[in-house]
Amino acid sequence: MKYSYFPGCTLRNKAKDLDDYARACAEKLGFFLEELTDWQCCGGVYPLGADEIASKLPSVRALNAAKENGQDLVAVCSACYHVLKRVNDDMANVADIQTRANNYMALPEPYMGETKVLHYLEVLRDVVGFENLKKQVVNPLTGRKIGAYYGCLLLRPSSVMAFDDPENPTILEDFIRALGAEPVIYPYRNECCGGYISIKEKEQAAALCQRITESAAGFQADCLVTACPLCKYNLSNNSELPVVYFTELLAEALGIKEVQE
Amino acid sequence: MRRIGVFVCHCGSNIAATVDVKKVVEMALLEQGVVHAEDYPYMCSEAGQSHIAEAIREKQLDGIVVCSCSPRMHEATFRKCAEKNGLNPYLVEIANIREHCSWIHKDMQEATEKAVILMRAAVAKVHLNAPLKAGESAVTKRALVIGGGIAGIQTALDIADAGYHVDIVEKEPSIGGRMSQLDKTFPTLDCSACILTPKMVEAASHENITIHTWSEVEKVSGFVGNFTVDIRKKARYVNMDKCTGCGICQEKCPSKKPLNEFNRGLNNRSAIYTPFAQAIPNVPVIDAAACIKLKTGKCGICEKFCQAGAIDYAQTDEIITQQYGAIVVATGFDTIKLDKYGEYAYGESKDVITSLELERIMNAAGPTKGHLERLSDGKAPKEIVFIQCVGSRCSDDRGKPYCSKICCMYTAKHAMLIRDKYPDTNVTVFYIDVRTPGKNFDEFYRRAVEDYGVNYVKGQVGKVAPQSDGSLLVHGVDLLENKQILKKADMVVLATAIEPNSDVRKIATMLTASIDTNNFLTEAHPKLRPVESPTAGVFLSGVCQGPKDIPETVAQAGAAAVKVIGLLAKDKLKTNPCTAKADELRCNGCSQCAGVCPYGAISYETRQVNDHGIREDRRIAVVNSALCQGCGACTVTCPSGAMDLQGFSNRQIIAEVDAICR
Amino acid sequence: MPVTENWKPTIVAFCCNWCSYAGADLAGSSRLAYPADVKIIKVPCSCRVNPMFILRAFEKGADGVILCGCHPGDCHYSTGNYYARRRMTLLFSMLDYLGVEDGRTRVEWVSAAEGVKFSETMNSFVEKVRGLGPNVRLGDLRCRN
Amino acid sequence: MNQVDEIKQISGVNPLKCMKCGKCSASCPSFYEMDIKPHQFVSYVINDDVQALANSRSAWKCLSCFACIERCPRNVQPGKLIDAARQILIRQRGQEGLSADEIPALLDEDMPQQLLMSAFRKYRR
Repeated sequence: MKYSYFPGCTLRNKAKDLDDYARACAEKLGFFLEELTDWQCCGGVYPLGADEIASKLPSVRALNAAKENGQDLVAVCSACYHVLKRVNDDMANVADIQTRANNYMALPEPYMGETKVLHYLEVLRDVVGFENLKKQVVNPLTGRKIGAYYGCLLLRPSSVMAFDDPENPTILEDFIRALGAEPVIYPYRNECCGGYISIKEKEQAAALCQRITESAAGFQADCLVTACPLCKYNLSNNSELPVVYFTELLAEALGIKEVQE
Repeated sequence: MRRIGVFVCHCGSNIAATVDVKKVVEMALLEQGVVHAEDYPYMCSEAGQSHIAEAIREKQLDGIVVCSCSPRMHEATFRKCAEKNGLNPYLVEIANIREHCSWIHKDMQEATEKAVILMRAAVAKVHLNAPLKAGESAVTKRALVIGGGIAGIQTALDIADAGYHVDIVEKEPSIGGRMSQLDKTFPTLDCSACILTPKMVEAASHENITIHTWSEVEKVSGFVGNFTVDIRKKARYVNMDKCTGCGICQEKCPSKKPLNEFNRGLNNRSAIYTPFAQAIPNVPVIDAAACIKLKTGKCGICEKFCQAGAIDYAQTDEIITQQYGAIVVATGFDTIKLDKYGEYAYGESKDVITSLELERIMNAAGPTKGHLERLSDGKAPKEIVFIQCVGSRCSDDRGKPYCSKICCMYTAKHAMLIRDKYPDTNVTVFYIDVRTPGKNFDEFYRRAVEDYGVNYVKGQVGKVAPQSDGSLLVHGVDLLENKQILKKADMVVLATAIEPNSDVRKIATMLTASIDTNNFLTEAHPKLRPVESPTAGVFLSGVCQGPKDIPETVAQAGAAAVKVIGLLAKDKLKTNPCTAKADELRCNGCSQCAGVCPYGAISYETRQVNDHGIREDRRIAVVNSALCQGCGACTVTCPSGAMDLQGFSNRQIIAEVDAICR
Repeated sequence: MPVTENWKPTIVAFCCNWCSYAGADLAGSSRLAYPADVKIIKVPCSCRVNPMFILRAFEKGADGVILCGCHPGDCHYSTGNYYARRRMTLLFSMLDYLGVEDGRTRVEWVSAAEGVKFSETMNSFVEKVRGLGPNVRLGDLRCRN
Repeated sequence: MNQVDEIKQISGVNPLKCMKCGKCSASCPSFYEMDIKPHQFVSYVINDDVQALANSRSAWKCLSCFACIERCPRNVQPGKLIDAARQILIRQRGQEGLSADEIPALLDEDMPQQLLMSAFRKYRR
């Protein structure tokens, strides 16, 4: 199985671990990520304004490129996934945006939201299957208690993202279980870490992150796992609790990365 | 040529303010066959009707068009008026110039033009109307009540007291319904069982009432006055005649795992069980999915201990077929599922419960023997938070758009009872609005605040976060203080929206009774016929029609009973004369019409036909007018055009089409 | 027929007695406006509507015909609307073939509780027919008398 | 176009759907940073006071976490209103929540590009 792959700006440098392990594990699990040529940054945040077009065009280009490849489009970063999926929803359902974006793009064939946008975790769940993943684990992470940190972007708004139950998600917990570790359920796993606000409002981000990490620690988590570089940055800056990318855990369990103690 | 009179109603200003009624009269007089036309402020009034009567007499009218409100409103009025004055009622047609014209248009000229066209269509139709005579059908003097909660019990008692036999069909092992699960009732705080149980006993011992518990309606056919209903009596595996209700079987049963439905799954019951101590009948049922004997063939302990020899593992479902004149739906409600409300942590924490679960916890026969305690650790809660409108008043796809109506009152009740019995437990209620219309209702709520110190906070809760110390952190807002509130609670109670019982759609389909987008049964008229379904002979009792509390349910149950009694008191019913009829000269007996008839009203007979002098035996379709409901499916299916519908004939409808497109 | 500014379409709406006619009543009592071009004919059930009636309407100069019945599963007569749906699917494709555009015909399910839907349906249908202009096709075919 | 129409158009929000339950404010992680609270956004629009909304601190404090959008029982989605207010502000007056001069001091070496990108999008045109 081959997918078009949108790594995103951060995975190119600060979050190289997220990217490298994603690719390596994919190969091991029998699917391949073909990086889009000439992708542009998704913008990091989805433009909420109904009249915003220009800021959505980089995503439309990526989506259309995947369509031309005849492949589903996979992202690993929560933000990229969020932006791509929501822009794609606009292109499939909002006539005004369809028309105006296509007018700008002047593609040989208009793009109408045909591409399916997947998060890497969805490929693991729906294509590879967690049962099957479990069988491929060589270094089970037995004894580790891991708190899933979903944040906002994977889950909300659920009407568009349709990723998991927005208030009581299970995909990361199932993933953690498949790797042989024990998932820790704590209530703030879908509450905001502060996101972009941490560039200026360090204290607010700190307060939000502390609530999250303290809650997880209270439920005995010994580390947090996330799919988002910004979440990782904010949480790591404000807590003693280690925060890792899910792909790192996956790589450890599949024997691609040395086990971290 | 017909002599037609046209009567244009002003409906006060409802029509006359938008439609130039004089112009409609003037235009009517230009129509072929119209020998009389007039307008009047209120045609439906006594005086208005006398104008019609007078015109029938003086102008020898044999066709009437009334341009007025919807025929659903006053067609029957004007037909009666015609009949009283010697004219066949089916020679009256209504042009709906109110709902379909004056109320939706603003421009007078436009509305007048449309009213004229609607008048013309009605005149064109009435030219072709034939005098029809309603047939008669007998009335079976027996009623069926579907659902044995307080609504069904009350309806059944009232009908039975009037001298008619009633059968109650209840799918659970006992009658009693939701009310039997309640602890206390608002606004008087009397114990629910104390007022319900006598009614259950009365129903069970009433000579005119037969109760079928553990039974479901399987099939309904027929029509008003003559329904035939198949009732499935599910295998109980206990002989009802032999069982003495001693209860030893339940005590000895080794299968104790199944969740106790009556206690909302908060504890367990045995595989052989009666849902609660006062159950009627006091005869247990065996849950076949949990019974070791029925699953594996081994065990048989209940049989061994039953001194009455009532256990019968060989019992099978039984179908009873019974005739009824009327059917009452009293299927009640359930609370909605909360799986889409993850933010309230229901399902995640045992200490987040629904209000109905709290009823069971507060009840002496409940899972905690009436002690208010946390289901997680058995500790007494010191801080309880109630959240209102969970799933009610939601326009998203998670909840229900309506107000569930009972929650404000039962929450005040719960809060008050807790403060009364456990004065050192604090109670906070997060609300959007407190809705307490009803006799002594608002006073009740105020007592909770003023006398019992319940803390009402105007604002919703965004999230309930279970903490690692076992407490629940409630993230709410106080809109009046404009503050976010973080409240540490030991227990959170959700005022969960109610919805019609999940079986109601199936039942409504069997009854061809209409149902709204929220699965509430539709009433024949929202104000004037609130306990009747639009389907003749089907009546509504209780929450199946819309959210209501116990007093309202009992009132509506009585009203439904009165309607049933009114129907059963008649010996004969007039049938709808607008039935299908085959032209024997055109019918070739192909049988296609019978294939589409939903009522099995069409049969075939071989009969001698005189076709332009040639006499021959032909197979001809015959419509049983007592069974035919007049849908017209057969008329369109008929390849030779032999089948036509009286009152809505091909020629009549085409005449209307022509008049509109003229 | 040239399209003039003041041209108003003639639209026939067949409504079943139990759901859609009541839905139209509800639209009325809720004062939900829709164009006066729509004239409603009451039929007991959508299955009573013979394709012949619709052909007749077009023949006589209707610019659009809409058939409204109970939602699937909610027919007062259980199954009438299913027959109607099948018949109309065939009829409309034949009409389209004859040149009576698809937009001039429509089947819509409107319940007795859907006053808003009735009004919205009529508004959108009339707008569609207005956009298509007068129905000249059957006139061209010399069906018109 | 006046500001009320503009904010309705940009946000796609119909403020009349709000039943004033406050679930948005109960869910908002930035509640205490805001001078005008999420549940008030709607009233400001209904009362034609978009300017006050655009001038408020709240426009820069929303985290776009979508909790209010997800949990709103009436599908009002107040978060879209405050984002639209921010848009109006940025577009009309070229105001920004983050000036170019401030930026160098705010950077650190672990900071992901994603943060810079998002912050630029949110704070600046």
